[in-house]
Amino acid sequence: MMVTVSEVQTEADFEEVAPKKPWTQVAMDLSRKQPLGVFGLAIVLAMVVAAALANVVSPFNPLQEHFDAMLVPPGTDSYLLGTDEFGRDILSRLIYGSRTALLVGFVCAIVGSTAGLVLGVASAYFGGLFDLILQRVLDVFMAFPLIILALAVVATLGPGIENVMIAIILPFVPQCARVVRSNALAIREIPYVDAARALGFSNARIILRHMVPNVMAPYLIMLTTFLGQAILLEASLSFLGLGVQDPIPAWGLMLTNASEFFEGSPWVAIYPGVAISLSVFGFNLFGDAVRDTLDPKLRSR
Amino acid sequence: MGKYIFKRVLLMIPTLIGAAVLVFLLLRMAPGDICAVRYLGSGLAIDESQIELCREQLGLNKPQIVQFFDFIWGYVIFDLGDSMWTGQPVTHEIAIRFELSLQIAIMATLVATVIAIPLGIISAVRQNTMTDYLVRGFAIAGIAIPSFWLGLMIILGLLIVTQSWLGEPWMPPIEFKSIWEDPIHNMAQLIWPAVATGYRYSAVATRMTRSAMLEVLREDYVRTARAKGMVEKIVINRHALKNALLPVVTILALEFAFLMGGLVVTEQVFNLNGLGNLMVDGVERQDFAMTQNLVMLVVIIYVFINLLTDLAYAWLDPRIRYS
Amino acid sequence: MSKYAGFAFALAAGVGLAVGAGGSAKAETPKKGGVLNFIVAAESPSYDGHKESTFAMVHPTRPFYSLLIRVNPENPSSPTDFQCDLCVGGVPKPTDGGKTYTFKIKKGVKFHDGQTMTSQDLLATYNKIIFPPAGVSSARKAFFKMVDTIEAPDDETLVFKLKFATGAFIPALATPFNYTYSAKDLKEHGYDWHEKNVNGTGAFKFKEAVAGSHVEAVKFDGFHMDGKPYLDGYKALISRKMAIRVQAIRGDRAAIEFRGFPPKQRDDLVKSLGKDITVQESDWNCVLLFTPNHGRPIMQDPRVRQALTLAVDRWGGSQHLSRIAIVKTVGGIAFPNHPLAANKAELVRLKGYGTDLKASREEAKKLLAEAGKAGIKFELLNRGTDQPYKIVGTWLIGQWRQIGAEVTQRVEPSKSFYNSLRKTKDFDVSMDFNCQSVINPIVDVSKYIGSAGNNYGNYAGQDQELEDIYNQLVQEGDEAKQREIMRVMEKRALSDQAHEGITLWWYKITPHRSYVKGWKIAPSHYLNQSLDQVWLDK
Amino acid sequence: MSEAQATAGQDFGAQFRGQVSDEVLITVKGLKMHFPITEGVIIPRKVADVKAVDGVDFYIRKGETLGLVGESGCGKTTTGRCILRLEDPTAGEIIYDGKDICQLNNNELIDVRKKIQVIFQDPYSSLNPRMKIGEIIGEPLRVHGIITDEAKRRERIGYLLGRCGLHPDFADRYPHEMSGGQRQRVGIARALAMEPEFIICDEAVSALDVSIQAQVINLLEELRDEFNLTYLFISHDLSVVRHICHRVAVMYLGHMVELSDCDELFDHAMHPYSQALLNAVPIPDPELEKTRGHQIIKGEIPSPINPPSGCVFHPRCPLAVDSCSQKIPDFREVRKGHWVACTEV
Repeated sequence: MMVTVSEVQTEADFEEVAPKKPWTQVAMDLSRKQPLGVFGLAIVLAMVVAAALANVVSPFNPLQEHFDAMLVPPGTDSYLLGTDEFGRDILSRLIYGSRTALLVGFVCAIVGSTAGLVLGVASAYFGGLFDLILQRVLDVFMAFPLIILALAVVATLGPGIENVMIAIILPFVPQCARVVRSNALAIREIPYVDAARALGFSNARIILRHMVPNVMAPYLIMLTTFLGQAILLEASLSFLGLGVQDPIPAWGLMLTNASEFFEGSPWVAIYPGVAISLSVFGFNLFGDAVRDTLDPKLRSR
Repeated sequence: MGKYIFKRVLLMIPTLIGAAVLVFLLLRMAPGDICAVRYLGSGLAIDESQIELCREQLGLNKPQIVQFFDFIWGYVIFDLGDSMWTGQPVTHEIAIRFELSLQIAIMATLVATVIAIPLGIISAVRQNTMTDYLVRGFAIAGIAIPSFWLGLMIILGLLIVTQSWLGEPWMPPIEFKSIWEDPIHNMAQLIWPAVATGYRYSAVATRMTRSAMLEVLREDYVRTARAKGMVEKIVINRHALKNALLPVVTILALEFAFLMGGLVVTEQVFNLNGLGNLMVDGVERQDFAMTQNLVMLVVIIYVFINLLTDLAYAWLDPRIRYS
Repeated sequence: MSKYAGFAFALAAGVGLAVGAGGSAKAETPKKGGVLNFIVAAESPSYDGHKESTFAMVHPTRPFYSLLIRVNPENPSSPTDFQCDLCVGGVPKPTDGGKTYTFKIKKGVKFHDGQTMTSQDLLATYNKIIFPPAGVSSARKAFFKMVDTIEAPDDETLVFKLKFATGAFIPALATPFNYTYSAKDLKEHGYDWHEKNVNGTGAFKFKEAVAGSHVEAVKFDGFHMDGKPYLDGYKALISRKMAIRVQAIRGDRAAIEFRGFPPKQRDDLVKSLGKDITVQESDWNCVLLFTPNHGRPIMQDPRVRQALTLAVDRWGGSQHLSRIAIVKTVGGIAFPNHPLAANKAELVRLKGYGTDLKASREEAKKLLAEAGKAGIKFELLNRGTDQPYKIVGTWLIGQWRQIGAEVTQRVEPSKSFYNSLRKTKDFDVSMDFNCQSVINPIVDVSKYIGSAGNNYGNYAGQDQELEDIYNQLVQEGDEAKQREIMRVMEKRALSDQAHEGITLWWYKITPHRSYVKGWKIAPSHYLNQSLDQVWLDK
Repeated sequence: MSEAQATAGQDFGAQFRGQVSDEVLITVKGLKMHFPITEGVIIPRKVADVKAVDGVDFYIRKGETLGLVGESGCGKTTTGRCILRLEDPTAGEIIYDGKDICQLNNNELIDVRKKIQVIFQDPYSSLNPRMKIGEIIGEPLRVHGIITDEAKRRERIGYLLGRCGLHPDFADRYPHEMSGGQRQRVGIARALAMEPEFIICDEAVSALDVSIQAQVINLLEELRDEFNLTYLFISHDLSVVRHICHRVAVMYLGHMVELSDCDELFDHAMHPYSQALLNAVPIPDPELEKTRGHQIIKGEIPSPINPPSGCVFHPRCPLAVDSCSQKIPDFREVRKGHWVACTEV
């Protein structure tokens, strides 16, 4: 009659977990299932490597002006991609610029989506008046097109990289909070949250330990979407003269400066634009693969 | 349905009030002074009293709260006030630019629709084939390439191509003429920005068409239609497309709303005298009257189009009304 | 004025290096007809010349109006060659010890609406400019501090009585903003009417304007100069982006942009259009400076400020930057080539103007070390305008890097730039500029004294010696002595105290379609814009 | 244990029931839980109430297992959630250890929560999928400082797993690597970790396969005896209830209609609703089943938003008389320990 420990143990033996595949196998499977995603990841990794090793791989100091070689076309002397109006090597500036792009991309995406995550989960967990007010506040922020809100914020705070990042993060927060909240609302109804409450855990613990880890899928999807968007927004704001400022190397800034010289010297505009497009392309491909893997139904623009 | 519409319209009120407060606060917190820009920008020595006089005439020395209620009261009595820069009524300034922005938005929508729907369908029907990958690559590239950079490249291409073909460089016209007045002039100017923004826009719409089609193609009724031996083309046209179109139309509508005021950078590249340009000017000059109202106009368009798409969803899918 | 006459001739030949066909216009007979399209880089808030101060107002509206006197359109590069516009004969000599100027007014001058212009209109105009009623804007009231009274004893006479004799009066009268309005308009429509309405005696009549896009004008048949204007009309197109303005010239959407293009754009245009492009160039009465904020502890030590100016390679910069930015000439505080300006031999004695760059930079490093500020770190505040601010700013940072200074740049749009400069004074070193219309060095150099309204260095009251030198300069009547005092002031402001660091003077480059004739470049983008003498060779 | 034995547990029920003392552990008095329905877009306002629990009284003695039965939606789960303070009751008292649980603030509540635990119905959703089994069981031990030493805690987790019939190595597994029955054992182990006095089993076995059900029920009984636990056993499965419970309470539409000893209720149900409920239970013997007359309750369950007046059961009651629609029947003790809310019995 009585079930013994040993009995159950045998039951458990039946359900051995499948052995972990070697990572090469995982990578192969992934590239077969998500070829575009792997391609995107490769671009992102290349960028990360370029940024990390910028001082090793750059042929020149990105700040060094060469007044004897101003606006020379690609291939002149050792300037592979030519120089800008101060005779600074474009390739070196592009390589160093990937640091700025990655900084803006990752900081904005991570801070924006994490803030959205906390707000969204808290809103779903506490419900009531807090949720109601937060929802209305988010509605207000969502009523602005992304670029308009970012423009207004950076106009208020003033140009510069920190302010641009704030201006980009701000519109991201409500977007992520909205998506996370709807997921968290469903999770709030799942008994393990009740179990945690019955165990007498604090609200903070329940939110952080029990709800947050379970809305990781939408969170990661939003995060990867934001990566590319942040880089694009930074480029747009820079083009309006509100972003990163000389002499710091940054792609958007290079494009801004180029807008004055690009007719006679097209390379000053072409390469930074290609760098921006390629990196956003990579981030988007990677993000799409993440989305497909985590939740094929979750769509976002 | 009536109740649902009422509810959604009612929900717009706090959103718009909140947006008005936010816009006001953001703009007023910004450092700077339109009068300083007006008198000091040229570098000429100007009396400080001139700047004070200018502030007084524009009402900038009134307490902020009074200025806020003046701003809100303007909406109540349908008087948006005058631009602080030109002194012209804000409505007049906006009206001048509205036609251009509207036309670009419409043209870009046409470009996007013509490209996006066929591509999205092909991509979905041939999921995971080379065609699909190419279309998806095209679409993701469209989202990745900044429209303003594409614009620069278009201009560059135009100059190079016309110089080598015609011997004389050709440029699109600088000033806007209405399509009714001079269609050739109009098109020669606006086709380029429409293409530059239309590409990004079509990329967004292609992705949406593809995923909506994929979802619909998995549904039972499509499978049933196929099982009944219907010709594939009819299945797609009659059954799948019709049902996949709703999210596509939504995305088109939202992008349209965005184009009406969000083209702040592309308009710079093409020297378009549109709403986006007006916004950048307003922000740069600290023209509160102009910027406040312009941002509110964009927000209203945005919220209103959002409302329309929500209503369209609710009308087609009764479940939404009760959730 | 006569004391400048000899110089004027020399300058006309020397400064206004008109390249290409522009200079030879005299030989040809003007053709009539055609519409001139030109580009303006910004949009003016209003059409009221008395109120505004931007070239974006001058370019589209100056042809609507006449001035009492103006810079000679045939010789605009001269700082002293003025001619009568609404008066008869030459510019009158002062009487009463230089304190009374009596103008004979031209008869039969018509306003666009048919009114006849008399001295009463000029009286009303100048009363509005010099003695505006409370609440009425007049941007250049301060230019006329010397004026005591204005009278119009009859319809053909206008008399200015001054409080003291000064050479600054005639240049102030020739300021291109002093549009002549009708007394009747001012009386009937009020002082704000001209902000949005046009009724002048100029060569062109207002036709239409679209905000943010263009201003269109047609020929005024009743213009008071016989046979003029040659053009049927003009259209001023507004375009904010430099690239577009260049493209417009290239694609012949417009024939000229009067403010000017950077050198690179000039080269591109010449390369692509060849002889269809004519380039006129001139020194420009604008100078770009960097202003250390004396309110910041790190900038209080004169040795630090001297080090900053010593680091700057002005002679090399003149060569390099003149290929990418609208700056060129190395100069002191006065407009280069003006009789009162320093020559090269005088300049090289100033700190930072030496020809031995290495020695200068060594000295700079030594000064920094002595001041205990080796490897100084600070922020350069700059204005968010590409030409020439941002280019020169970036260049300056590169120069400072050579003496071990680590400098970041904070670029702000005009609105907050001025806020930081004037109100919050939140900057270490700022880009600054001095840009005037009619060349008038004695007035223009007031910028460098701490008490001046447009001085942002925060050293008011800290350098009485400099203030005294300037007061001496203003009161000195003799030109040779003026020049001496000017040198003393220059040395004190730029070298001994290094209150301000002058970078380079601007350089105006106006490439235009070769078919535009009769327009001559002036040393200021405010001057010579009446367009009555311009014609098209098509 | 065979399937037939498990479902026909009544044959064996009594012999497994542990010792019940006379000491009352928990008393519920006049418990009401109304959920407001709000309307209004910008400022919500209450327009109606869902009366999920509308005046329920009972007590549970130490060591006793009280079954709470009724159709879904009758308020039995809500009653359990109120005791756990997962809901804030609208009215009533829940006296535990001489304190009213409803009045406790968050800090005071923690002490009570250590003593009252819960086992949920769905083993798939009651465990956090992102945590390992060891963490799930160990978390309360750590958070409440019951065992602060890491090694000792692991030992305790191993013991709890073993006691609930799982190998201690399961501590390093994730829930998705386990079967439903195994997960439910984890749920039990988690409840036990706090060393509670009182466990609410909310449909604790309903979601399990019948064979596993029996194992888990046996485990619950063993644990009750071993740790001297008290259970509130919420279930809609009458056969399981008969197997494990000392006393049974029947709920209908937020009201308690009958409460008595288990055998008494199964043999002599008095309330017409209880009778109908019992009648609906199939008898495993097909011959017997055929001869049995089914009494089917007419009509639908009324909405708890707008419950019927008087006796809430009257619209469906075969015994209903006119007065039933006006007078709310008292919950009266008809025999010793047998309470019924009906005027007609």
